[in-house]
Amino acid sequence: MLSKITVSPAPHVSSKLSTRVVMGDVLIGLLPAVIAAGVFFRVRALAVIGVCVVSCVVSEWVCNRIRRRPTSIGDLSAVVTGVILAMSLPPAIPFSIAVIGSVFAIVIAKMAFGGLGSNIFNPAMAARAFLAASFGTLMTTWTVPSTVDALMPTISAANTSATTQATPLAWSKAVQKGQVEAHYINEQTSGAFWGKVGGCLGETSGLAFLIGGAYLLIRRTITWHIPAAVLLSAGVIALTAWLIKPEGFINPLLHLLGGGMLICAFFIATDPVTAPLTTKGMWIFGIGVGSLIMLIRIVGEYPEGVMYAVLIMNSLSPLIDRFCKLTPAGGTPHVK
Amino acid sequence: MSSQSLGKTFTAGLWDSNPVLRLLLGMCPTLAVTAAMKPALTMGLSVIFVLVCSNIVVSLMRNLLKPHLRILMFTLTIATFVTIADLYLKAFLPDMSAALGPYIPLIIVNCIIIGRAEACASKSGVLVSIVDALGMGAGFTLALCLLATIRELLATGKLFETPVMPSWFTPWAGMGMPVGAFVTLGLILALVSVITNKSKS
Amino acid sequence: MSNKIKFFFQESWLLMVSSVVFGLLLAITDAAWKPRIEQNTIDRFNRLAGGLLTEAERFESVAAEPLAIEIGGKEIPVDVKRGLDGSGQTAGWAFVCEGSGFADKIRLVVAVDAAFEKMAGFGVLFSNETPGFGDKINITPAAGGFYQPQFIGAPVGTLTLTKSGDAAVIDAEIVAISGATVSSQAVVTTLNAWMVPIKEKLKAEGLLK
Amino acid sequence: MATGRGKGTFPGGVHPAEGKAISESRAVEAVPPPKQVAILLSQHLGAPCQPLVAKRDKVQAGQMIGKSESFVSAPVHSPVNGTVKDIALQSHPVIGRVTAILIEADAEGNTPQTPVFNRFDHTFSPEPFAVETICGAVNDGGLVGMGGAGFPTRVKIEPNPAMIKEVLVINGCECEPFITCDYRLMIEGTWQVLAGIRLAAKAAGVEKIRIGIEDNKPLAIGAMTEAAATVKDIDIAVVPVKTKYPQGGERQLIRSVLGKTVPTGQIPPTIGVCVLNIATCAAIADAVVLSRPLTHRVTTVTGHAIAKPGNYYVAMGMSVADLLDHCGGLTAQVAKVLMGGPMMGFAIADLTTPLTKTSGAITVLTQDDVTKAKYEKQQTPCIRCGRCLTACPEGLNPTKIAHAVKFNRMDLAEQYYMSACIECGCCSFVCPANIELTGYIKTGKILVARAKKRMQA
Amino acid sequence: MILASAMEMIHNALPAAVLALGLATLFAVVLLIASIKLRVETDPKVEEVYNVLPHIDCGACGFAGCASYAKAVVANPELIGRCSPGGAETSVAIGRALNLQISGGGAPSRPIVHCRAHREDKLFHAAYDGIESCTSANAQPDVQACHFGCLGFGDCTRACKFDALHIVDGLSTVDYDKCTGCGACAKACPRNLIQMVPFTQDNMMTVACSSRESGKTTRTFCKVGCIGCGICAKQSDLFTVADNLAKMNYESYAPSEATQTAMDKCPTGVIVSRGQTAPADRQPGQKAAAATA
Amino acid sequence: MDTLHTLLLAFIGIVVVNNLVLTKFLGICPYLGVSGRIDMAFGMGCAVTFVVTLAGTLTWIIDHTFLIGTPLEVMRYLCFILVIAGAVQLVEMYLRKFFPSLYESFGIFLPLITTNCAILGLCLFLNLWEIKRLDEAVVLSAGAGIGFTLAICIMAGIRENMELADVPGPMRGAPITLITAGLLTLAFMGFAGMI
Repeated sequence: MLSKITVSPAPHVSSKLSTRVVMGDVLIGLLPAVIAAGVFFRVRALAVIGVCVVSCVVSEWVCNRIRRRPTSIGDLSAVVTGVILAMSLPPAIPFSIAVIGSVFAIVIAKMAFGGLGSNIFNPAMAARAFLAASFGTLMTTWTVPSTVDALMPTISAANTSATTQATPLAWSKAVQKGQVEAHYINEQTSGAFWGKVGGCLGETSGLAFLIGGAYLLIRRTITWHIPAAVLLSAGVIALTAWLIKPEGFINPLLHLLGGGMLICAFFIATDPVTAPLTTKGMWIFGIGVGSLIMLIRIVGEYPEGVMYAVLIMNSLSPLIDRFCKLTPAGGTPHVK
Repeated sequence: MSSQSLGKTFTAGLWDSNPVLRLLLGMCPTLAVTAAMKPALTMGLSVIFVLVCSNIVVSLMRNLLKPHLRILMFTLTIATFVTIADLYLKAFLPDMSAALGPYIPLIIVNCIIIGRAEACASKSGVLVSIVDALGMGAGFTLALCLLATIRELLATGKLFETPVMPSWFTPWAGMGMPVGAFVTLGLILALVSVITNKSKS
Repeated sequence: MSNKIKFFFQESWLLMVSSVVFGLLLAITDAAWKPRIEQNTIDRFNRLAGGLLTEAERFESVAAEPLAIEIGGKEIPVDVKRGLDGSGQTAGWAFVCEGSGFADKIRLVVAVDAAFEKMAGFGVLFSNETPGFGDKINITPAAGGFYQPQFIGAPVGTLTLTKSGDAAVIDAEIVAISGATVSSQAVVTTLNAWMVPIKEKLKAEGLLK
Repeated sequence: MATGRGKGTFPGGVHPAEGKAISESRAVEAVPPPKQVAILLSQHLGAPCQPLVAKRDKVQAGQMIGKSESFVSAPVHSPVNGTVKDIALQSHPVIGRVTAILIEADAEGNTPQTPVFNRFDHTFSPEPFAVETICGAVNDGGLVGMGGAGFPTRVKIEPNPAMIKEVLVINGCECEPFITCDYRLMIEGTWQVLAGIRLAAKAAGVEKIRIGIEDNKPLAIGAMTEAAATVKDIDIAVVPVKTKYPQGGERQLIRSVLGKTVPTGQIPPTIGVCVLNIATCAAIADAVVLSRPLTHRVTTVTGHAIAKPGNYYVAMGMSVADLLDHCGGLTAQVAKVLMGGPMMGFAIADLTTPLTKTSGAITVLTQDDVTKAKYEKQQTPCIRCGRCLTACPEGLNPTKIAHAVKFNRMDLAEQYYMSACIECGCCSFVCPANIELTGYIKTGKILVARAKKRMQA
Repeated sequence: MILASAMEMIHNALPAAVLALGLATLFAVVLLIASIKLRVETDPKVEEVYNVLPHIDCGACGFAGCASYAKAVVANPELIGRCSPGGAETSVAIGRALNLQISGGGAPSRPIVHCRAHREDKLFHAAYDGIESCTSANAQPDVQACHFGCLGFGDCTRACKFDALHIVDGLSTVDYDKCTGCGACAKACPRNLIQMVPFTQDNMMTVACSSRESGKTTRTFCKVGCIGCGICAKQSDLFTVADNLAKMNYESYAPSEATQTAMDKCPTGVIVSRGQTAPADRQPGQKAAAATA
Repeated sequence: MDTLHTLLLAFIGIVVVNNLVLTKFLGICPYLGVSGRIDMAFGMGCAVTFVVTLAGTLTWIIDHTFLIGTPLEVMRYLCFILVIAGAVQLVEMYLRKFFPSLYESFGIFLPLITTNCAILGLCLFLNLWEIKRLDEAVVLSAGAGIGFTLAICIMAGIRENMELADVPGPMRGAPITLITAGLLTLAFMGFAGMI
């Protein structure tokens, strides 16, 4: 009865939560979006997701082997990275490039820093930024969702083809230059909600992410602060711009629904590893992400700024953490 | 000085105290000019030239140096030879001069050169100083070329601007950008430390 | 006092001597290579401009002093050159202009036809644009670029940049390089800013009819 | 200064499975005296006692056998009539091997000592007892805080002109899972507890008494409220507080009951508060009114593998093994034997370890109780989810401190207020990565203390 | 003609030479004044170290220039070897400047682990499920029956910068070839088992146990612990027994036949030799004769 | 107003868009060396900002008064490096003598700066970009220093975090810092086209 007695420091019981459960919840939260991608882009989308997940998991396993560490793929974080990376790729992406991105995400952005928990940058976003830098054309070629006819003509001169089209956000740049009238783009708002616009796998349907995000919030996998901060700050900036000059800027709702805003708010910016720890820090982080996204969309060169906004704020989150240090319940002790 | 120890002085710069890979000196040009082989090689050769010349001059006047003016003398010498190298490039290799831009004059503040002047030339004879300069310079050039080969190959699929990769290869433009420079050098340095640890044990 | 001066010279005579020597060395080197360096610059201009204005055999400045031209509210000296064909007729005009690009200044050689109506194209003298994106403005028509040919024959006047459109149609609409709108825009903006004032200046000076 | 109302709760905290159903309905039962007891000479914070008896001496039940001249200290007494067998090292559940007096109980003349709940009722008045009498009896009775830390009670309640006490907070939370000893005391010995409270209040000279009881113990709240209503001469009230661990931590309880915060690094008396535990109050009544020193206490023996779980009135110095035998032994394979509850209790492996004044419970955990991942040590890297920050009742950043300790950066750990940690274990409890955050912080504190000691030496 | 062109060249070059001369003179003056007027009194040791550094202020060492590094390295000699431009020669020079000797005269100080119980010698071991560090484990009183013996989680190993300590079969074991006597291990041991001892000889005889338990209790915990029987103390004055534990007097250490007899007669074999060429420990139960052979 | 606009754009441009460290690879040595602790990094940043502003302005004035358009242009590099070295020396002396506390907080970094290529690099870029106006030169110089401070402080924050991370052995130190810097340049690409 006492043969297998153990001693250990207190506490001797723990909650049922584990990293695997947390990551599993994130995957469940991503499920609606995966289904939506499957509906809009058919087998191709699922194939891209599959390629990304498999290559992420394999890269992680190989890294573990090289370091002679117990394998860490069981915590499912590599799967999450794979899915999020796939969600941020256009459906027509060649598989080889998806593999390069996955390897970059896991090997360079994650395992080189020491694996899960040590990475400074969101692996999926770092990989996407690298792919965008390396394969610009391929990364901005959008397939028309199979559920709709081509609504908008392509704007990429180099890739004139009937099956590609621009995303609403790409058009928003044209609106700002006065080349297209805003209302034409604003008609896409409901499309962006249901998923009838072009874009990356995870950029088409806002609804899927709202469902997934609600799931995460209910499960308390994420706290509400970062999503709220991102959406609020982005919304306020978009609304201000739109109120000042309605013909020069697209509908703020479209800004919130379009592009990677929602996946960013619920799944990417909330990545606990790369976000600040404290509530105050989360607010700063979220507002930073939201504002940078809008800054890049409105002022910058790119129609979409999610990955850069996230990466920039990731790099700042150690500093944010440092300057938002918690005060103990009894106040800071007096140093004698 | 026997030829054997001269040889050792030379090879030290290639690996044991390779300025880039082991001592982490002169990182700015290493990162900046290695997007392609041609500028990397030009930079390497320029550094060898400046290093050899300044080592000779410093070695010649090593006994006349006064402590507090030592660094000033080194700087003066190096700046002179860097200017000469710059003028030469402008005159005879205008394309390279344009491509390298301010990184040639920045050789002046490259720690390798002033470091060798201090650590070797101001203490040793001319012959040793020359060999040391050649070794260090060759080490620097090799490191630059290594980095440039990888980057140019992946970024453009070419080497010395001649296509070498198969046609299905999609160039990774990112490798030609700063990110490519930093990440590739980081990985190379990690590899170097793996090799060093292996050879130690 | 004299002691101090003596001490000073004791300490720093080497520095003084070598600075003089180095100064001389530099000046002599410079003197020896200067013509070549200057020739290189001219050669480069001629090569670029000549590639654009194929009929022109040589280029000569329209005036001894660069023309002072008002660009963006500032007087900027521009050395406008006339391209002369074999028979000494004006084959076109060429000049260097500059603007800010994505990462750095962009310096372009621009050539226009004899009537200053249509562009003969542009060449990049200096740029430091993002490799793989912005530096596509550097790809010459001969090397298969799609951006530069759009300017050959484009009207002198206000060009506009679009993201969509047909690059094959030569008009005032320039199609941007995908993913590198800034660099594409920089070229268009620079050309817009420089071409018309120069044309007017030339007319005002009576050099152009 | 220390008056005010709390909201009945505090920020942070966790909700571990309660497990109190096992023993909460079992009345306190006296345990026959064991054949041999081992009285540890360090059962409290402060200087250890020196033995007053020698080998082969005869001792009587209640006889003082160990004492220290030091101010922060409490004497120890023999719970039985018997002979001193040896004075040797014995396992202490917390601090390792300490000197103990081993007493062999006489074969005859030892009757089980029983609780004396019936000796008190609503007619009790602290009037006849002078402050000095109370303090003297508390000191001679060897009373220490019986909730866990074991701080000598006399030092706590004695009037101190430097820190005037205004409120007496009675800790009836018993927030630790599984433990029910204080709960039973409040129900069965309501009047005795109340008598102790009033005596302590008189000694401490406070104007106000607040009894904090977690709202998952309605019977105890009812009994205590009813009893408190009979007291007219002092402001006394029962405050139901939210059921949440570590509600019974004194800093948390003060926050919940009074809405006041004890400054970091300070003790409750700095804001005029004195906190006493229920069992301690009962013992005060015993010591002052009946002159019975602290030799027995109510201990909960609980866990899913105990044949007869319950609340037992046990002689201190009885070994864990003897007590478990009395409770019918174990019915299944156990993973851990804990002195105390699962959140802050100490795991012991040597079952000859004697019970001490602070042993409120013996908890045995089966593998099912110890969550699988934790037991099998599947630690994964910190994902910085921040759950430990939310759970920390002291508003600290446990993961930063733990990592600083792990990488031997004590300066960094101190920057994140390592010393303010109360070691409640909430952070380790919630950590999805199963990191022993509390363990690291404890280690860090030990290392810092050692470094300081070395600096002084 | 040639002369004329050369003259012209020199004439053209003169302004440059004059400018160079002017600049150089200016800075020579500034530096000279700086070196005379603004001399700041510094620690002579720092000065000495500074003098052997390359003075190029490259920052590769992680400090703000050579002067900062010199200051830091004097305060903390562990920082030697950070100067990459100077390389190994500079490191040696710094060491010389600091006059860094591992021990300051007399016998070198070396650690001795006062426990000799390997895993199989400890008779009771609870499964420990916590942080793998001695300090953490030591906070769990019952992690092993002997509260005085080596825990084997290697706090000392991690403290050692020279790879001179290893946990062999649950016991911290010193590699005296690598040991420099820095004493870090002694500070790291939460049970204070490691003591720095002046090694007047290559091998030192010691009582490798710290248990203050009674002999009877020790026997229930450990096969090789000191039971405080006092046989050794009867043989040689170097041994004293107090608190159930024999101790070696290292101060007046002088091995003799008597000590050897004490070693041979020790019933648990807890008297052992430690040092570079020390023989292997006697196995528990092995007869004394075997050890002397 | 127009001038202000130009200056503002120039400033933002050099701080974030064309950050000297992240796009021009200048000042990498201290960027790798002194980014271990935030306070050190910040001190270094302040010192660089101060010196680069001083050096940029001085060399611009010298360049435009003495060198441009004269045969002395060949002396540019020599002149620049001596001016920088001299200025740094003088400032260091001055601080040490008159503001000891300031010297302790950032003056100790000054000697490190002479060999910081960000300083000479910026001076050369001012020449290469053909900056025509003094105010623009000053703004660009100060901006370059602030950009450096920004980059090195971010890096220091990250490195302080990485100290508590399980970075693989061979990656520790320079390699991981370089990779971090690489990812940082990726992130800063987001500012592209903002000016």
